[in-house]
Amino acid sequence: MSTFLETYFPNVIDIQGEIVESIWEALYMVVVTALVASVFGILLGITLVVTEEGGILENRRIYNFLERAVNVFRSVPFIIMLALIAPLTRLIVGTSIGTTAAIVPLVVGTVPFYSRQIQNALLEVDEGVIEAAESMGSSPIEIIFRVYLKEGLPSIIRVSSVTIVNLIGLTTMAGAIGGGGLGNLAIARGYNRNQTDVTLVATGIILIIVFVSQFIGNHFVKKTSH
Amino acid sequence: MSTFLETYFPNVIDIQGEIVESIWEALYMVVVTALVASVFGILLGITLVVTEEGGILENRRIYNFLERAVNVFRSVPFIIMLALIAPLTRLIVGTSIGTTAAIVPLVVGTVPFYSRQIQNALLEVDEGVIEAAESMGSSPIEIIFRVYLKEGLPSIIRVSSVTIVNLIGLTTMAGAIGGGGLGNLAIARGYNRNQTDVTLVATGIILIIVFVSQFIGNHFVKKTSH
Amino acid sequence: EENETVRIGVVGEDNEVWDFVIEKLEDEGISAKLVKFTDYTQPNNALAEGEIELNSFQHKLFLESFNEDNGTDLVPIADTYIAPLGIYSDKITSVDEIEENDTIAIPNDVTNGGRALLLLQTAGLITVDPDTGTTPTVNDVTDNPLNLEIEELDASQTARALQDVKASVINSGMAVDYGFVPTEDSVFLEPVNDDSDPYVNIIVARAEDADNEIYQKIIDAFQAEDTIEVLKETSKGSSIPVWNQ
Amino acid sequence: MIELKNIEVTFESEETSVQAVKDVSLSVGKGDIYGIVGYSGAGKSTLVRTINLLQRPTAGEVFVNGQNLSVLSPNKLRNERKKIGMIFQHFNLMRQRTVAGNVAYPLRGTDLSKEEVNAKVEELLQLVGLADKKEAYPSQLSGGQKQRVAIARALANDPEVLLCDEATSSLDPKTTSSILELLKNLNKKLALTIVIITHEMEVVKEICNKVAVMEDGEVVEQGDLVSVFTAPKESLTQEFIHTATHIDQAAEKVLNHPTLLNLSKDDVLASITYVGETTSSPLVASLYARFGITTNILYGNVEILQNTPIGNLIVIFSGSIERREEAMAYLKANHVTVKIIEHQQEVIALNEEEII
Amino acid sequence: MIELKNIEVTFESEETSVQAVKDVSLSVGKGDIYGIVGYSGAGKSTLVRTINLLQRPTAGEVFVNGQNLSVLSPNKLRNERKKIGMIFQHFNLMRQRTVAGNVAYPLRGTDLSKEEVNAKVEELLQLVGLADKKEAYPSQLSGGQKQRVAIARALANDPEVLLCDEATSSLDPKTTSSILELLKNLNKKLALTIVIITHEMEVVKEICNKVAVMEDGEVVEQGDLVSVFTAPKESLTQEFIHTATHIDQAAEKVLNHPTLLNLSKDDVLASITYVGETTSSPLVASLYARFGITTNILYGNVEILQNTPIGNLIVIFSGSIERREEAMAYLKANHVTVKIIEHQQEVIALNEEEII
Ligand SMILES: Nc1ncnc2c1ncn2[C@@H]1O[C@H](COP(=O)(O)OP(=O)(O)OP(=O)(O)O)[C@@H](O)[C@H]1O
Ligand SMILES: Nc1ncnc2c1ncn2[C@@H]1O[C@H](COP(=O)(O)OP(=O)(O)OP(=O)(O)O)[C@@H](O)[C@H]1O
Ligand SMILES: [Mg+2]
Ligand SMILES: [Mg+2]
Repeated sequence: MSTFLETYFPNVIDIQGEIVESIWEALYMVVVTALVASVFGILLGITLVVTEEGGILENRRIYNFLERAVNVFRSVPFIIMLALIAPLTRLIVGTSIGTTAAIVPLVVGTVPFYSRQIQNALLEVDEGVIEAAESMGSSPIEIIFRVYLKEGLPSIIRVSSVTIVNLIGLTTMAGAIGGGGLGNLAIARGYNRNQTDVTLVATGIILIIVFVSQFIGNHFVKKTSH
Repeated sequence: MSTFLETYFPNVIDIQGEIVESIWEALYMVVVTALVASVFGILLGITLVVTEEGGILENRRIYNFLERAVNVFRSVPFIIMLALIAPLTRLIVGTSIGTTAAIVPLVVGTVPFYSRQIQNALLEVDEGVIEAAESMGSSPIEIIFRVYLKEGLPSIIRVSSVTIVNLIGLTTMAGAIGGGGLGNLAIARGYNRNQTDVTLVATGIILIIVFVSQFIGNHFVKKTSH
Repeated sequence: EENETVRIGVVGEDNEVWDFVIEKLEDEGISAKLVKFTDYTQPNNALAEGEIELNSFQHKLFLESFNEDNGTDLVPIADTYIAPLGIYSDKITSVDEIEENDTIAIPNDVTNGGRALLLLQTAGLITVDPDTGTTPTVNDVTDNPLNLEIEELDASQTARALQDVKASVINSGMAVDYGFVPTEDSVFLEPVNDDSDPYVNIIVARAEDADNEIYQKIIDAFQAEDTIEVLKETSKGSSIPVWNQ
Repeated sequence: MIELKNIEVTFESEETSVQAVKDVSLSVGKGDIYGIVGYSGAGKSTLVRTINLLQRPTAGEVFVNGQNLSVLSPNKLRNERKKIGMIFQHFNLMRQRTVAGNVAYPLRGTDLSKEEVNAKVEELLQLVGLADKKEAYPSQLSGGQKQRVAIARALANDPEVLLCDEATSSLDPKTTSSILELLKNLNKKLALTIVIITHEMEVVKEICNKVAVMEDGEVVEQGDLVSVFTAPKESLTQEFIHTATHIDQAAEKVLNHPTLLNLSKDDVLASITYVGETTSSPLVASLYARFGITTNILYGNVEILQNTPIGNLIVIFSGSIERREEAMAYLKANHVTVKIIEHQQEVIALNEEEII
Repeated sequence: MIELKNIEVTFESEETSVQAVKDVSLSVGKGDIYGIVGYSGAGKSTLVRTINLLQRPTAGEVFVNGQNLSVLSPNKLRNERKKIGMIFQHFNLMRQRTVAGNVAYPLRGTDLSKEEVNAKVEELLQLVGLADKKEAYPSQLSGGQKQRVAIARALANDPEVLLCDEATSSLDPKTTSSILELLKNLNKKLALTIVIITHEMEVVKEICNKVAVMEDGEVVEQGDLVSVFTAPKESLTQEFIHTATHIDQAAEKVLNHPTLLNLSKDDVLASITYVGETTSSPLVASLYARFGITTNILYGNVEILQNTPIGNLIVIFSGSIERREEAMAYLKANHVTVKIIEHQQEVIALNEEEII
């Protein structure tokens, strides 16, 4: 076994500790970013849906502003975004480098994407049901929580799976500010230094994380669609 | 005017030609990739939908295989993907570097994402309508073209907008293999050399492309939803 | 302040030398750790903002232009080594074999891009505008007799693209990772001479910390004989220590 | 209770503009069960949807309980809406909630405790006969079951007004009866005001006390049930009532029926309509007793609307022409409407004129 | 034409399992118009959906045109399905196609040229009265209009079999009549076989020649229309027919009616049912002529099913007890069923026993 590893994964053996650390970094970044970004993303996505033409809180001005803001943030290359929001990052986490600091740009990079996905998901909620809720005197807040989020749940989970995978991809770029993580390991250590075994192992672990999150997503989609 | 430009955009003036070239490169990569990826993405997305449990061509084996393949491709960091598929790229365009060569990895990077988006969009097509088509003796092919793609059209356009913006983001990374483009200009020329004016102009042009594609998307969504 | 860990910014993962140095420092009771970046702008930004104490990834020239562009006051506190760029190829063995309309790949980052163009100039392939000093871009090529196509790629790609080009300019570190021995396998290697001074790699600190005693100890640990061994070994002899000259 | 004043609804789209409701004014009193009938596409659903402003009218005003809804703040409008239950033509159930969850929806967020909500839901589901489907999701229900969930939901927070858009259209006669019984009880006990769109004239007859007839966006006739049914002014209303009582089809069928072909010279085919107390006097028997006329009932439909009996018969009178004419006169004197149905060998026409 | 053999359908979900159809065998002949009635949730839709295998039965076999559909290749099954039109309970229209586009859907891909398709669509829309809504999208239609589009679509490629799941449930009586007329014509002209689920007994009476009654997943009674209606064996069927003819409610209403309160000692309340030719003999008149009994019809419903008249009356017989008994005997001899309805001051019961 150990000779097999030594033969085929020579570099991996050298950096076992680093791999474990990268896994933690990756999970840490993904989980924390997902938690934070989901709050903002859902908030923003819902705001887009309800303020859109024909929405329950139709408001052209807010809608146009947010829609454009989302587009602007989605247009800025991530690496530039990193630099642009460094002051914000410093304000929030006290530093603009390292794994924790990476979370801020990751959130900023994920929220616009996620909010668009949420918007698309919620647009599929049956208008008739929204009307029914309105006819029962539900307030916009109630309609959001008790209708949109409830009826749209399977779709929300589906787009969340998509977003998580995108986010995992994004963490790769967190290496630029010393965020570490598996993507960075795969590229900086494995790929750039031509250590194929490291690339393989790191990508393999990413794959496992992706599969697990997709599996969990699928499971919940099944459980929540009726 | 020219002095204003000289004062505030000194570097931009120097590389006017390069900017124009980058725009063409960006548009070329985005348009060609979008065309190719949409064919494969829609094909794959539809295959996922129809082979899924309860789909009109339910087939566990194909579904599981494709679902996993999509996840695998989405898990591999783009820069590694670039290298992995270099032989394929060489096979198709004769070289693995340059703008045209960038299109192959861009397609490979976009298709899995797009197919997931298409899958999510088509899952929202009313089952009752699919049943109605089945009851009229429509073949799977007919159901795909005349029901899924027709009924799902607004959603398809919506997810296509999202994908185009993602693709524009991805082209930034095409710089690694000499693809050029605006994202690369913004980073390699503007950001890395601290030429803020170049960054600003390049990002601004990306923004315009994003806005235009979003606008076109919104327009068609409106036209096609009834 | 004595007990605080010194954070040293580096780019990439080829840090065997620093790993070795840090281990040595530990024995002296100095705690240091590497902060790894993948981007060349961030380590200087981080240093200027006080988020790291030292960085070691750039040559003098890069620092100079960074300070100039950003109005920062970062100073080199020690020279480390020179890692010569080289021209490599799987098709030719001498630059004379480069023909008209050939494609040459060069790195697209600031540290290596301009330097690669100057290397091509040194090799007699092109001429660049002297006014652009040490950081010319492809736009600054004034004479290109062979009408070479100069393709700017990510530093990690120039070696991989060898198949698609006549020759590539490859960082010494990258070349080693790809199994080249720069001194033997390169078609043309950057000469190390007085002109190389701008390309001397350095350890950088904020100006106010230039005289920090702990940093001095770090420098001492780096500029030791046993470091040279590690350096030689990891760079296959291509990196040339410059502190003992 | 409900006052609609000059309501207009126009749907504008790029190419076309459809005027679905045209200058409709209606007034529904507290405790009324107000039926709205009309052809498919007449604008009934659109009109009813203006009552709780789900459809904002293009012009006109809506008053409920004396409040002009159109000018209320969103918050006040919501409070008014809570008092108006609505059953949608397409049910509009929440797919991701169980039957119980759907019915509980309007109850959550009220003062009721969780137990009270559950008890109430249980009771409502019992009332609509779905107690055993409590945990089912809408996708697992039959059409009629969905409709009953919608009914239970609309009744959940004890509304003062109930708007029903074809609330029993997917239900079998037995279930329909029990639902109508339920509505009638609520109407009596709690003075629940009900506006009910329906195409089932049976439903109108069974529970409405007032009725409006819509055609092409307009209300062409309205009034209390009995007068509209017995003395319809508009031809549409007549047609509707006839179609509902199947009198026209019956006549046609009767005419095609073989037994008719051997009518003797002394036989005559007629349709008879009588209203109210007339029914108590044994008409047919009197005709025989007084004039020696035998009456053969071919088709009959006698029903009681709001405690007023209304009869529609197709009969053959047999007797000499003189006695028959005496009999007709007698019937007329007793406020019975008689129409002679002319028929020839093959070509058959229904004489619409009233020949006494 | 259609043979269902021992069909079972069970819906399994995590917690529950619902047996929607239990061992049902049915046979529908070519040219039949086969009605399926039953309570909401009885399994009617599920059963009908097995006919074109939209719902694969858990057990049992489906034969259409002698073909066992369950064993056909997908391709052959599609060809069979093309011959089976279906109208869904929830319409299932395509939202992104216009009315014309929906109706044209089954026609595209056939041999018809574009012009022929257009002409056909035009004709169908004319038939269902929607020619002016050609370019509208489903979201712009009223409930009944959607239903009519679904009807037109189901008829578009001239099916041999038509499955209708509550095809007229959203339509007003007039439109219903015209649609039923259309179906009857197609049935006569093209021997179109029709299976029609409906809760409207009027519809059954109007066009069906056979009928099956479902309860709780089972077919409890089936047969030709007249025999099921006149001699219902199962209590469910009786109940259904009574509810449909409103005879029970009528009796109840009659009993609540004030005029009843002053029945004299010589008056008796009865319900009368007669079938077939009986109707032609002037019953009521004969009773007076022969026995001096006057008959007051309080509620009447005489209808003609498949050319057989069936009468249901609620009457008051007035006359001395002896004469009444003679009269009853006379009626019985003439195959008329008479039930005396007992009633007391306030407490009222409907005596279900047949008293002669
Ligand atoms: N997908 C399903 N999962 C579980 N149960 C179901 C499903 N579909 C139908 N059922 C149940 O099967 C039974 C029969 O349903 P079906 O739709 O056939 O009734 P139906 O006779 O058509 O009633 P209706 O007249 O109300 O339309 C019902 O009790 C229903 O709840
Ligand atoms: N959103 C809309 N856009 C355009 N036209 C519409 C829209 N909604 C309804 N209509 C049209 O308005 C008219 C009235 O529709 P409405 O739904 O009120 O009819 P209805 O009387 O309820 O009919 P039904 O008995 O068939 O349900 C119809 O001709 C319909 O086509
Ligand atoms: Mg309606
Ligand atoms: Mg049904």
